[in-house]
Amino acid sequence: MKGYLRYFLNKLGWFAITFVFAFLLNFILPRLMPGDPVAAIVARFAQGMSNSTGVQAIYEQYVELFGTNKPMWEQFVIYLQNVAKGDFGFSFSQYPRTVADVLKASLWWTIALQFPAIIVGWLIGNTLGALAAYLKGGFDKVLMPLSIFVSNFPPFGMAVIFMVVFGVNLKWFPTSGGYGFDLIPSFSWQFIQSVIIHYQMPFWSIVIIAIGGQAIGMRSMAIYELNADYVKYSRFMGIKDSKIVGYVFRNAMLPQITGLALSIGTMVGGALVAEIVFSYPGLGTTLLRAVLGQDYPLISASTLIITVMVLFANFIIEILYGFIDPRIKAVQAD
Amino acid sequence: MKHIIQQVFHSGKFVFGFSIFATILLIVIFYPLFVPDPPLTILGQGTFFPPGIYVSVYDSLSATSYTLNLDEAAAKRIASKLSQEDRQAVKEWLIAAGIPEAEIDPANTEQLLDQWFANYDSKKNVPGMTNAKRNYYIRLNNALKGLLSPDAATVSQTNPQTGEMEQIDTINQTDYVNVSEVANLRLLPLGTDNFGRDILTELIAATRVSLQIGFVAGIIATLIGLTLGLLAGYVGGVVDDAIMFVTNLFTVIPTFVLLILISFSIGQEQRGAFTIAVVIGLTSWVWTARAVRSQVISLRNRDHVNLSKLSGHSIVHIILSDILPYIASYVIMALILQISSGILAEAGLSILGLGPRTTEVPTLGLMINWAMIYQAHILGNWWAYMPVLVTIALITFSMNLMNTGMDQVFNPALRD
Amino acid sequence: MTTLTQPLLSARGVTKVFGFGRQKNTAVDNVDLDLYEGEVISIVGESGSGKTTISKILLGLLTETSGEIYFQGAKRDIRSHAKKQEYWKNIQAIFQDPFSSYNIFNKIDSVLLDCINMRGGRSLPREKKVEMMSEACSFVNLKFEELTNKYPFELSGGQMQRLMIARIFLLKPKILLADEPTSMIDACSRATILDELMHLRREIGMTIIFITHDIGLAYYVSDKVYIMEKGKFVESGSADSVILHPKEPYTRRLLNDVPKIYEEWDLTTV
Amino acid sequence: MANTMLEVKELSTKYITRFREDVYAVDRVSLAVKEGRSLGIAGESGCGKSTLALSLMGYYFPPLHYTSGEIIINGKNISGMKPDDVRKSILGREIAYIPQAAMNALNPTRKIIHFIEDVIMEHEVYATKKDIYERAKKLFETLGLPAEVLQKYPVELSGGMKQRTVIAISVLLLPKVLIADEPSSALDVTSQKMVIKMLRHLMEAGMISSMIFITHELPLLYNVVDDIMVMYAGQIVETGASREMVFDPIHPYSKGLMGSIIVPEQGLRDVKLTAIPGVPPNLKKPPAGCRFAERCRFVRPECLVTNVSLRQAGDGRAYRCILPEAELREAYAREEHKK
Repeated sequence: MKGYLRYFLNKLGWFAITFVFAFLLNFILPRLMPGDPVAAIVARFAQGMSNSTGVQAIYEQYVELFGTNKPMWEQFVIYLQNVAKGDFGFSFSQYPRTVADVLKASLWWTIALQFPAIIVGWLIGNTLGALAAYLKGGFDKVLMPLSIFVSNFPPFGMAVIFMVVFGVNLKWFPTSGGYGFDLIPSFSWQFIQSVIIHYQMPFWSIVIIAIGGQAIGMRSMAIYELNADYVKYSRFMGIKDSKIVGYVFRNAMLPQITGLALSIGTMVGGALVAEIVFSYPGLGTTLLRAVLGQDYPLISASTLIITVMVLFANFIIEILYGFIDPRIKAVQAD
Repeated sequence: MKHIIQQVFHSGKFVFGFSIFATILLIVIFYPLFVPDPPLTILGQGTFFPPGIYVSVYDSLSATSYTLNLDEAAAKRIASKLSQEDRQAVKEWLIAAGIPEAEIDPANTEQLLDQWFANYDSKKNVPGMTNAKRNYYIRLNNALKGLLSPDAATVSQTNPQTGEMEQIDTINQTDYVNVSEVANLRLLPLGTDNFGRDILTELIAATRVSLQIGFVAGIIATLIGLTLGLLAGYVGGVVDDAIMFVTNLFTVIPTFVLLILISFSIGQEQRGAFTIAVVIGLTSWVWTARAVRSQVISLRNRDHVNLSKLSGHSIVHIILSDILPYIASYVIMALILQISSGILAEAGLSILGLGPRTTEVPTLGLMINWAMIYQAHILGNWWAYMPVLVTIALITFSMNLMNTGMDQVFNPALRD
Repeated sequence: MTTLTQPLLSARGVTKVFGFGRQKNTAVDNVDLDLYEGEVISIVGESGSGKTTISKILLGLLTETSGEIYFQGAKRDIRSHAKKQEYWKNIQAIFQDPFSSYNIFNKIDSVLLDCINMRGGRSLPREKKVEMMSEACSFVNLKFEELTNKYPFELSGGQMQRLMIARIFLLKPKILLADEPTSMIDACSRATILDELMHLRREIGMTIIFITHDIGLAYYVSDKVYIMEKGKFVESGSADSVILHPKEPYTRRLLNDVPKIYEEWDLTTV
Repeated sequence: MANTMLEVKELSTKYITRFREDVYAVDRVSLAVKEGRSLGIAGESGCGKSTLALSLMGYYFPPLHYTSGEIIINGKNISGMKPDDVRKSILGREIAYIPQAAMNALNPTRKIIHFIEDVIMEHEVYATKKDIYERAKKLFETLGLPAEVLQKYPVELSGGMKQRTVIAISVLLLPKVLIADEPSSALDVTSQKMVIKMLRHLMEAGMISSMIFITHELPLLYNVVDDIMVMYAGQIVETGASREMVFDPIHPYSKGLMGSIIVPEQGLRDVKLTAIPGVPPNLKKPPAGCRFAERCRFVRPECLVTNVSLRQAGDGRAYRCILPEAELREAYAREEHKK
């Protein structure tokens, strides 16, 4: 157990370092822009803005946030202090809303959409892949090319097709938004129903993509496991196939958990784009609006939040993994 | 080496993927030779012309006219003029006029028109009908009557001297022109986009640019990954630790986020296709580096490497002839994956509005971006986005098929 | 035999430590060894005893953490590539697994050609090289004409290992380090390999270091035996004295645990 | 007269490779093991000894396929039985198997006791977990294994311990025949000895009635089994009591095999090892005549065409050669004299 605690702290430390690095990148990248970034950004931004007091306020906010006249390390300290307070400054494009305000409104939509979708896709994909490995024959022959095709389908493409087929043509689901445009977020039955209906298309378009990739991975893992020595031995001890298949699925599933951890970063990217297609009120759409509005503070904060989310998910999965797989646990405690 | 390539081409999956990819490549290479138009020329005024052959009306008038008596001509003409909504409206009226619903078939134009002319009465008051609706029916009736009249259409021109309209020609309903005698016509197999540009030409140019982006990104990523992986794996020690530290960092930081940040920081003016490709390449080498490293570590202690050292070969020679050939298949597979994910990454960025600047060249991602901004998917203009999606999917699908095929050749465990 | 006073190769206090901190692992611990010209010695140890590590250090494929190695009386210096090449003209190896000893992408000829090149034969005419390769092959009862233009995977394990001996025949090193050369080979081919090795030794006056886990084999082939346990040599001496009259408990246990044919195998001692 | 626990008549099995080629790995093998006896199978790699071990289980999965012959275990002919019946009533109860690579023979994510539960419940419907635990504990203690092992995952055990655990699990249901396929080749000498001791104990205590032991290490085989059978290219070439087989082989191949034994015993340094040149035939296209003919130093023209059958040589000895025993012995004596 002591060994395991050390492992846990080690992992925690590692994620902390990664976070610091990501944070630094987030800080440095905008400052690497050619020319004077603040002047460039604010000048470009001020063109499209009629409210002169607003421009002034943003300019001051921005100078304070960036502290461009101060040395780099001091700028970093200021940035750090502000971020620690949850202060990311004002949003350019949605002034007078603050960045923190905008993010708070969209963050939960994204979390509620993406993580369940990724997990569900992972579960369905793994089940299908394992079945393909075990049943072989026709099922495998149909499922595999389909999985390869689906997993290589661009995520936004899947979203667009879902929208055209189920939204525009069949009119089963609304084509955009997270809830009916005539509703105000509340805990009413009508609102929840609307949210559920709006949830379906973005959710399944992410799920379908995730299924393909996971099914392929699981199939190879399961084929590998089916050839393992313990399968042969268990068969010779008279254990029935259904039980052995249970062993195999479990053991093949475990490495897939690492695969899930490692692919969450990539999946989130695709899922963000799916949000955009459906104008889902999550981070993806916020990000798009921020980009279109040249809203630097908002972009910077969104990317930071997404990074933190992905890091956190990875950490949780890695820790959980150790509890599920005795082999990994043994290595971890070593 | 020949043996391995032969084996790879025995894999059905690989051959299938390769054929698709080669076809795409050939089209991209040869199409511009036959259709040399610049891909971003604006042809049409207006958005989203549907696919088809566009014949110049003006030139049709001056083309030789032939008289053809075709039985179905009138019915077809009417059928094409009578839209679905009109048919539905006619049906509604007829039901209101007391015709049993079972007897009305909106698809049967002839019967529908007979029923209409037998029953329509502009003065008849249908309960619940708005005034606007009543006027609509009157207009519809007139239009249908006009369609039925056997009169010729008249072509007039303003006389430049008198300023009067003068009839110069009449066109009968039985007049036809031979398409090959019309001076101007244009085939738009995939219609036009929101700016009135020929989608097919644009798509092929975009495919070329996207493939280039993919290749540049893939080669950059593979080179970086290969170099770092070789260094980490072969040299080991502190070098390995340092490289693995950076690699682990980049593994957990979502690449897409990094891409967004860098692309945005570069700024719209600087973002050419090549820059985007380089940025994608710089952010996606991690997997190659990891894979190469683990391969090299297992090779490093193999006896043939030791024996090569004992034979007095230099490190460069050992890496080139004793390490690289063993990992070549993995590196090629990684490269293929990088190319296809590079194409996807570009598309993702472009949809976010962070793609290459839009003025010079189209890319697959930009085409999607334009279609989305102009709401092609909601307006039902499928030709603006479907061909692009299919192209992207075909490219990535074919590349991954090749990869899976190769994987089965090189990984005996996956053979079943 | 006057040179007996000066060892051909010797190790003094050689230690190899892998990793650092908590993962520190001393694979070879303060080892002394003397190898005289013309001898056959065996280093016997179970897996994990460090015998492969010491063999790689002696070969110069690994660098010792501390201690010295003397070659022909002088301290070994293999810091530059040129010096390594020079050293490897004197010491060569045959490895355990014939299947992984070959670069599968190269034809078999290249292995032998490398040897000719290394012995300064790079500029020889092609016919001369073929002649040398044929001679080496016929030394190990292989026909060069049948092997030329073949890839390693077209050979059997025994053939591959014999070709490794042909390689040594061409290189004519002073010392051969044979790392379990017969453990992956069938019993029937084992005698062939051993015979050919001993034949080669007589032919070119070679000194051989056997690395093996098989104490019977060590006894069969060597003049002197070093028993290795946990990175240390626990016992060494002439083969007869170590095997027939072991002094150390570890050696006794090892001998005890090996199945016997002529004597009764005592199963009560575990 | 002791009962015959395992009788095999003319058993042939084959592999079907990925390229749909047949590899005739076991060719008309007949053998019998009586109660209380153990039989060793020796031969080079690829001679079919491991395939024979798998074939004896009577339970086939691709790429191994049954071709012909009969397997009679404890009086039950299992060759015609349905695979599922074999699984339920024969495997584990009548015949058990210890695999070559015991390192990976246990499901890495299942505790030993849970696997034991799976095994027993498969055969005894009414067994309760508590009873199973008591039984397993008792068995482990009898075999000198600590009971804590039951609560562990395979990764937590050392190689030798894992192998002994596998053996213990294999004999849980007290099978009549135990087949051990190179059970100790991956272990260090001390663990190897422990495994051997355990197997001998199982026989002596009557927990198993008979054993088939397969290894390429002849000194080990000699110390474990009563009888030895030498296989070459899928066929039996010689069989007999182990002492006679090791010290007085008849067949030229057995002679060569026994002549390659190296043990660290006095006087054995000067023995000349025998070498057999050449490689075994390809079993995709086995030769028409004697399979050893290509490598045999006494080969005659008829060897290449005549299909040689096993000849009895008294005392349970049999060998597969067209030359009479006396002629072979004479030839060996002449060779001895020449040295």
